Amino acid sequence: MPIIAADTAWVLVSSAMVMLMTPGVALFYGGMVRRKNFLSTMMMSFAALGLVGLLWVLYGYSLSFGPDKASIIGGLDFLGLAQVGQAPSPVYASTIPHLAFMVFQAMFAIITVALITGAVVERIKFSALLVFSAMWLTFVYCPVAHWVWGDGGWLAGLGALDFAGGTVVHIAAGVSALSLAIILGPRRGFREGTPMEPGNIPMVAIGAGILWFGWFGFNAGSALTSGGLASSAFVATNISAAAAAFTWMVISWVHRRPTLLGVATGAVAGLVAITPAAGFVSPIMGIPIGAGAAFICYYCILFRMELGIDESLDVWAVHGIGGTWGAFATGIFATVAVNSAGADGLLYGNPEQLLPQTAGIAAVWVFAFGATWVLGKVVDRIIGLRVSPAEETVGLDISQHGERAYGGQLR
Amino acid sequence: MPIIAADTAWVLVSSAMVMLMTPGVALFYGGMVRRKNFLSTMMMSFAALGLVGLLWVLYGYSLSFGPDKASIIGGLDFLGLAQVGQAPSPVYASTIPHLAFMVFQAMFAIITVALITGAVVERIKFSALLVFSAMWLTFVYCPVAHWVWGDGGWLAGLGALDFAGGTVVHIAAGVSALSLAIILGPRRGFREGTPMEPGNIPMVAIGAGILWFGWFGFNAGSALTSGGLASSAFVATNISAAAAAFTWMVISWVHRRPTLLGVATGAVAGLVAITPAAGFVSPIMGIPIGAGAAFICYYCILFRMELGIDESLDVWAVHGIGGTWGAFATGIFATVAVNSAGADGLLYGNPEQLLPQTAGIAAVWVFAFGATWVLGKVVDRIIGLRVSPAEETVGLDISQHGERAYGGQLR
Amino acid sequence: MPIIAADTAWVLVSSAMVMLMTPGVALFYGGMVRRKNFLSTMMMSFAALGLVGLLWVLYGYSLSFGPDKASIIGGLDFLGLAQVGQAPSPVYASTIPHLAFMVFQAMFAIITVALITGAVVERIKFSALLVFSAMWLTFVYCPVAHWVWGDGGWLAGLGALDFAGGTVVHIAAGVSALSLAIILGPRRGFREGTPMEPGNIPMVAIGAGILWFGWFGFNAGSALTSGGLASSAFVATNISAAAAAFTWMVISWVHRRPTLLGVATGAVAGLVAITPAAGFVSPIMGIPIGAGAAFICYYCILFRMELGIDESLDVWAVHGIGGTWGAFATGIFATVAVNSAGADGLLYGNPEQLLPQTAGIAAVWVFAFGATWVLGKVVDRIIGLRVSPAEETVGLDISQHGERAYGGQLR
Amino acid sequence: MKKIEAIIREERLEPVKRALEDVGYFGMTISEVSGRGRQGGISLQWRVGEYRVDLLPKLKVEVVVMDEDVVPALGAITRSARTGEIGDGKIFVIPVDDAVRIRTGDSGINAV
Amino acid sequence: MKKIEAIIREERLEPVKRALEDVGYFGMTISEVSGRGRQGGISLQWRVGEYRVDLLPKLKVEVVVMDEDVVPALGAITRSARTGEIGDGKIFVIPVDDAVRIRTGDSGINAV
Amino acid sequence: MKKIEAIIREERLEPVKRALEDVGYFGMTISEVSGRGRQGGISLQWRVGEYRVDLLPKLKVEVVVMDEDVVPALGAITRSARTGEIGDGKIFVIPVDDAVRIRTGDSGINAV
Ligand SMILES: Nc1ncnc2c1ncn2[C@@H]1O[C@H](COP(=O)(O)OP(=O)(O)O)[C@@H](O)[C@H]1O
Ligand SMILES: Nc1ncnc2c1ncn2[C@@H]1O[C@H](COP(=O)(O)OP(=O)(O)O)[C@@H](O)[C@H]1O
Ligand SMILES: Nc1ncnc2c1ncn2[C@@H]1O[C@H](COP(=O)(O)OP(=O)(O)O)[C@@H](O)[C@H]1O
Repeated sequence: MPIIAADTAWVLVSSAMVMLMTPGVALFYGGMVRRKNFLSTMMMSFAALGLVGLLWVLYGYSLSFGPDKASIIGGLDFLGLAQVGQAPSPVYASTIPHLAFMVFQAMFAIITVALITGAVVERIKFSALLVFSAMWLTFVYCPVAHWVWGDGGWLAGLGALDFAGGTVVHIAAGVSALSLAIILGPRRGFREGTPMEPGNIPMVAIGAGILWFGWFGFNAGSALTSGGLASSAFVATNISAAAAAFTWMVISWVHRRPTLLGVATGAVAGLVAITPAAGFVSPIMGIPIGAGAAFICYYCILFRMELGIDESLDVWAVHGIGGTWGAFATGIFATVAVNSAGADGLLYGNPEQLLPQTAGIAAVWVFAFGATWVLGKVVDRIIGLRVSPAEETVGLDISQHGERAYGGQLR
Repeated sequence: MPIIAADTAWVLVSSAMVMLMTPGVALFYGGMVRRKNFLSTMMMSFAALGLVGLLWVLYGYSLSFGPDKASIIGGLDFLGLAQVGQAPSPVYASTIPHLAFMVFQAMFAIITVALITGAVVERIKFSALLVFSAMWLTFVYCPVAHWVWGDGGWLAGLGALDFAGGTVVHIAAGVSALSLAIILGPRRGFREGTPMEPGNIPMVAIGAGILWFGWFGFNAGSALTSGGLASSAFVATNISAAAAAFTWMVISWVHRRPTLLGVATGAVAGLVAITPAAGFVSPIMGIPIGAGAAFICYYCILFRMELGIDESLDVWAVHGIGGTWGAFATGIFATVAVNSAGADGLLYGNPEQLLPQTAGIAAVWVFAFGATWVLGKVVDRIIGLRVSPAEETVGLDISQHGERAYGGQLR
Repeated sequence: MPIIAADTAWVLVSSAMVMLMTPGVALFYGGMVRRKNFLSTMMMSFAALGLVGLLWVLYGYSLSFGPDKASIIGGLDFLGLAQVGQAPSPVYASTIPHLAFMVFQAMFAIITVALITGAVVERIKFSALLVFSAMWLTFVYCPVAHWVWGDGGWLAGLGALDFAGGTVVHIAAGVSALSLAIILGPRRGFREGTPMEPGNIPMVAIGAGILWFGWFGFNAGSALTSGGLASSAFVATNISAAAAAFTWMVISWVHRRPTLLGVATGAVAGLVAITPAAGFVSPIMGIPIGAGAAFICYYCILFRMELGIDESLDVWAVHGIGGTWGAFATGIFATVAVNSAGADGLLYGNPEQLLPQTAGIAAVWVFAFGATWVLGKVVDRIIGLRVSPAEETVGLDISQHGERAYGGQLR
Repeated sequence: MKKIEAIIREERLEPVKRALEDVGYFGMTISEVSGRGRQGGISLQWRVGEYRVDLLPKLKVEVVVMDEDVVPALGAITRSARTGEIGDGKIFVIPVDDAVRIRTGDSGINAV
Repeated sequence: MKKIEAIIREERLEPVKRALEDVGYFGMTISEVSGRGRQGGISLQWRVGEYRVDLLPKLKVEVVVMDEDVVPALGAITRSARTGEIGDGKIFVIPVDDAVRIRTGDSGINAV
Repeated sequence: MKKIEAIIREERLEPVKRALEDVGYFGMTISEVSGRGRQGGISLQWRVGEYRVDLLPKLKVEVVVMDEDVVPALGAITRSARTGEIGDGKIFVIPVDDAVRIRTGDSGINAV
């Protein structure tokens, strides 16, 4: 099949938009920590752009999308982009250059690693984070991506639907975040209730705006062609984000006041939840999916706080749980009327679709939690995950990076 | 007619770019208010993303673009996106999915509501703003959009040209802003001349940069196809923005000094003015249109200040007047050489085109001002438009939203 | 040849992305200066959007791409966009409207002028900068663009390869920056070692993120069609940026600590270096090109500091040297397997390609340095390049623009 | 000479400035401080739930006055800064041994 | 009355607050200052290389106390702010002639 | 002991620091303040037109010195902070009863 220029343009633009999401995460997270850790938090995302950007083309893409080995992992045929050229891949995205498909996937791997960092801000040692990130990409992300999206992956074989990464990106990141945060332990002062006020909420809002924008590339780009399906996924994405932002606002208003931080968080929760469903559900179903996400994630943050776990920026509650809800909701709301390559869900008379969905969710929860636990412990043993107490009180910007966010001023 | 993938990609990307403009407005406005109202100002735009994003798919699109009722309003056939699917609409944008057209229009409705908020920052009650926004969308935006762009709308019938929303978006928003600001009254201290210094001008500049970027989607995307017309509108947009930014800089230099705030404002004025004209005029006409906009809007701000009206961020002077000038200029500079679906203007020997243009301007001015007045008064009666004086002095971030922009620091 | 809608959409989106890079430069540079010069630094980039945006359509495009005169400069046939319409140009980019090609090029001219300003921040008189910019565009940028990209330009005739502007944009800007910085002299306190701490590093990071995003339009858009070549250039761009960001991080870690400022700078260096090569080399070659750029640029900054030259934000070291390395690397790594319109390089058995590459580099170095020296001296004679010492100590925001970045606060 | 240090609410700055002008003092130095006292802080909101912040933004106004002006100045500030609610702030009077105007080198009474 | 002005490390604020509460002082005023002393500054990094900054962020804590509370308050601050490393800061005791509570107009002892 | 409080122009900080070093004082505490005096403010620009801001950024430099060092310190600051233009600022000398070095607990003369 020849390359279709319009599909290529669409996937390239989408790739660029997804790339921008990682600086978006940097802002979203950076604005939520204390001033003394602003740069270090942003650095974690920017480092993912460098580190994962490299590892992906060296071997990550090959492990994820290389020819299947036992339904578990891809082969090494694509090491260093061997065989990945301007012609389409024989098995993926037949109307665009293989390189375009590869780079679109690269952006997903990068942001997934960046997402996890929200759990460990303000106390992780930067060197340990880098080592962990490289290992996590290799031993968690690449296998899971292969299971769900790889040609021959076992979860794909079960019929688990994941349009744009609800399980691969969000559940994997969210559950791993929880696992790593538990190993790492809470920030100093967290247990004593020291208020850890977000240092720059306007940055959180810009970050959320950029994420919302980029998510159109993430979800609608996942159609891998331009046309009806991409449009449908695009609309579903916007509706879910709007519904969740609005719902979160209302919930916090009922509790006390509507906050910008809440609207930003709600939008992200809605975007997460629609991710696996975007190209399988009727767009208007973005309303229950998004509103549901806001409810569920809101109370999961409360629950996490009650547990006293310092999963600092709630990657688990927003991405892990939001992705879980979305993957489940895909099993409820999916319809072949929207995407003939999909399936009907519960609402369209096919309750069985909930089985592969649940299998996918369970598999990724268990694997991501466990594998991260092992990797985290290994890294802790070898280089130590945490900075010293003194470095933590001074702040990671100075202690890890020798910089401060607002210099030049007297302080 | 079958879907054209390239046109679809172009309209989807444009929709994403227009979506990003609303966070752009949040920054543009947020940076211009005092620190204590930074978040509340941004919140007004983000709330529009949630609220209007939902109402549009529930009924707004139907009222605006549903089958015509008496040339005044659309029917309810498209409620909840009924009949709006992956196939093209029978009457709008025949080469792209109906959903793509719908979501492109959604982004216009969202930003129009966000634009108005510039008039009422630093003193409006958030609950009142939300109720007003919902009513304004329903009773002002939807009818006007139908008149101008709806199949069968009476202003379209008259032959009024509005390529990308000079009347629907900018005049409607700007004139309504004026009306609402008058009802609401000035900020405390405004009459006494308390200086209300913009709290963060770099944010204003980022906002303007994002707006300029997104406006390419706004104007060139309004071609609804990719090709010569989109390119022409794109170029006209950039020229007008550049001409207006440059002219504003020169004017303020003549008065005293060239300012970044002025360049940012000028760029927006130029973008507003070219909006109705972008796809009807020869691109180089962006120079007189943009430069004219800078002149006219500059002196309208001065005039507004002399009147002592606290239309705080000059939505009226920049969008209302800029849009009016643009709609008028379309009647002067339009030529069928650029767009055969358009008309010739005064300069091309057809002074009559100024008639429908003037009719469109007048109709929207009168309707938007009056209807907003009524809606504003109703909301004021029922829930009260203004926060209490104490809440206003403390700032809306704390009093309405329980947040502050730069926390974590000591202050 | 008829217009191809997909190519047009791709080039228009790319143009918008390159446009956004100029506000990106404003942030990138603005965050690196002291608070008192934040706005003035941003203003320099925004002024380029206005000034160059106008001059380009008036005559700049014609001088660069108008019918060749003696292989040196373009003719005046395209003054005021005469003959530049919706039909394709007969000689450039045959599948897209001439207007689309023109505006894509406009964005390049704008950002090139903006890049230079990094050399002269915190002390140049704004009026002098504007006059210099207009003259530099006319007498340096337009000729060089014609030589390299113009139909009939002498460097193109020699066979010098420059895919997306390594010589035209980066060498020209970087070398001119050095020349102008020497004429202008160092900032007050520079010689005495007064620390000039970057005032807002998060802004530098956002700027870098936006630049990275926009650079996909810059490099992959330079294919001027959507498809395999664009995809290849896109991937090469991302790999080089990642490799350089990562390498810079490692180098500064070896020296002392990995910094966000370093990662941001490294990414930009990698993006610069891949610019001339993007569409001629196998994407994986982004690794040596990017890593090489980080090494070379890093030590060139050190070298520049040892020379005691206040080329304040290292436009020369990052763009001039990065572009030089990239142009040279193109001669090493180019292969016709990627782009049949290119050539093979040293690595593919054609060491001769290094000759035209070196000729191109040398020509632009000599011409840009010399011509800028003359223009700088002329402007200095006529209006004076520098603000007064008092204006410099107070800061350019107040003294040149009558504004301050964070107003409203007490200070 | 005495230095009057008044910790006031941010929003009372304009009235205090005007009141001090009325008693003849235009010059003053102001800084942004954070205070706590009986007012006890405010509660702010996180993504979900709330947390208390016990330090509130206040302004510190410093004016050096002649001994005989202490009483009128205290009165002016007290009146103009008062809202009657908890958190209105405090004024402290601190002895000053000497003052110098940098521009002229004048010291003592002539410097203020 | 005396004003105790303590220049402390940023990270010691919470212990100092608690120690002052223990000796009966809840009210205080805090400001962000920059200091230099024996500590000598820190070195930060530019894109390449480093540079020294000699002013370090510190907090100034001001508490006005009764004369008889000076010694306990000094002790409380000294103990709670100390890390034993260079840069722990200094405390100065400054006489206060009078105090006024703005809300009530009370002055002297009743105001603190 | 005396506390010297100098309100100076931002751009004179470096010379003042050096001048104080020359008379033997390296330690000092600096804060960002806003002042008004005869200088009368600056006018800034809005999108159109201008407005006046009467508070100008200044720095407050605080140094606690031995009694016998007051005169040289005042001289050092006065000379190094002066530009001769309106707005050069003021210096106030305030008595200090006692000082404590937190790190060691030393008080009095040994603490400064
Ligand atoms: N003992 C003290 N020493 C220094 N500052 C104080 C002291 N007590 C109160 N303050 C300052 O005065 C401000 C107002 O005090 P507060 O007790 O809230 O008000 P009120 O005077 O109405 O009781 C506080 O925020 C704090 O900045
Ligand atoms: N003479 C002084 N006058 C005013 N402030 C001082 C003086 N000496 C030190 N300081 C302040 O005290 C802080 C700590 O002083 P430093 O000498 O670093 O610690 P240490 O007391 O452990 O020797 C400094 O950062 C400065 O703010
Ligand atoms: N009476 C005062 N009390 C406290 N600070 C003052 C007083 N008068 C002036 N200042 C401070 O001194 C600064 C300089 O004063 P100004 O009158 O402008 O300069 P000059 O001393 O040259 O006349 C002011 O900005 C203000 O911070």
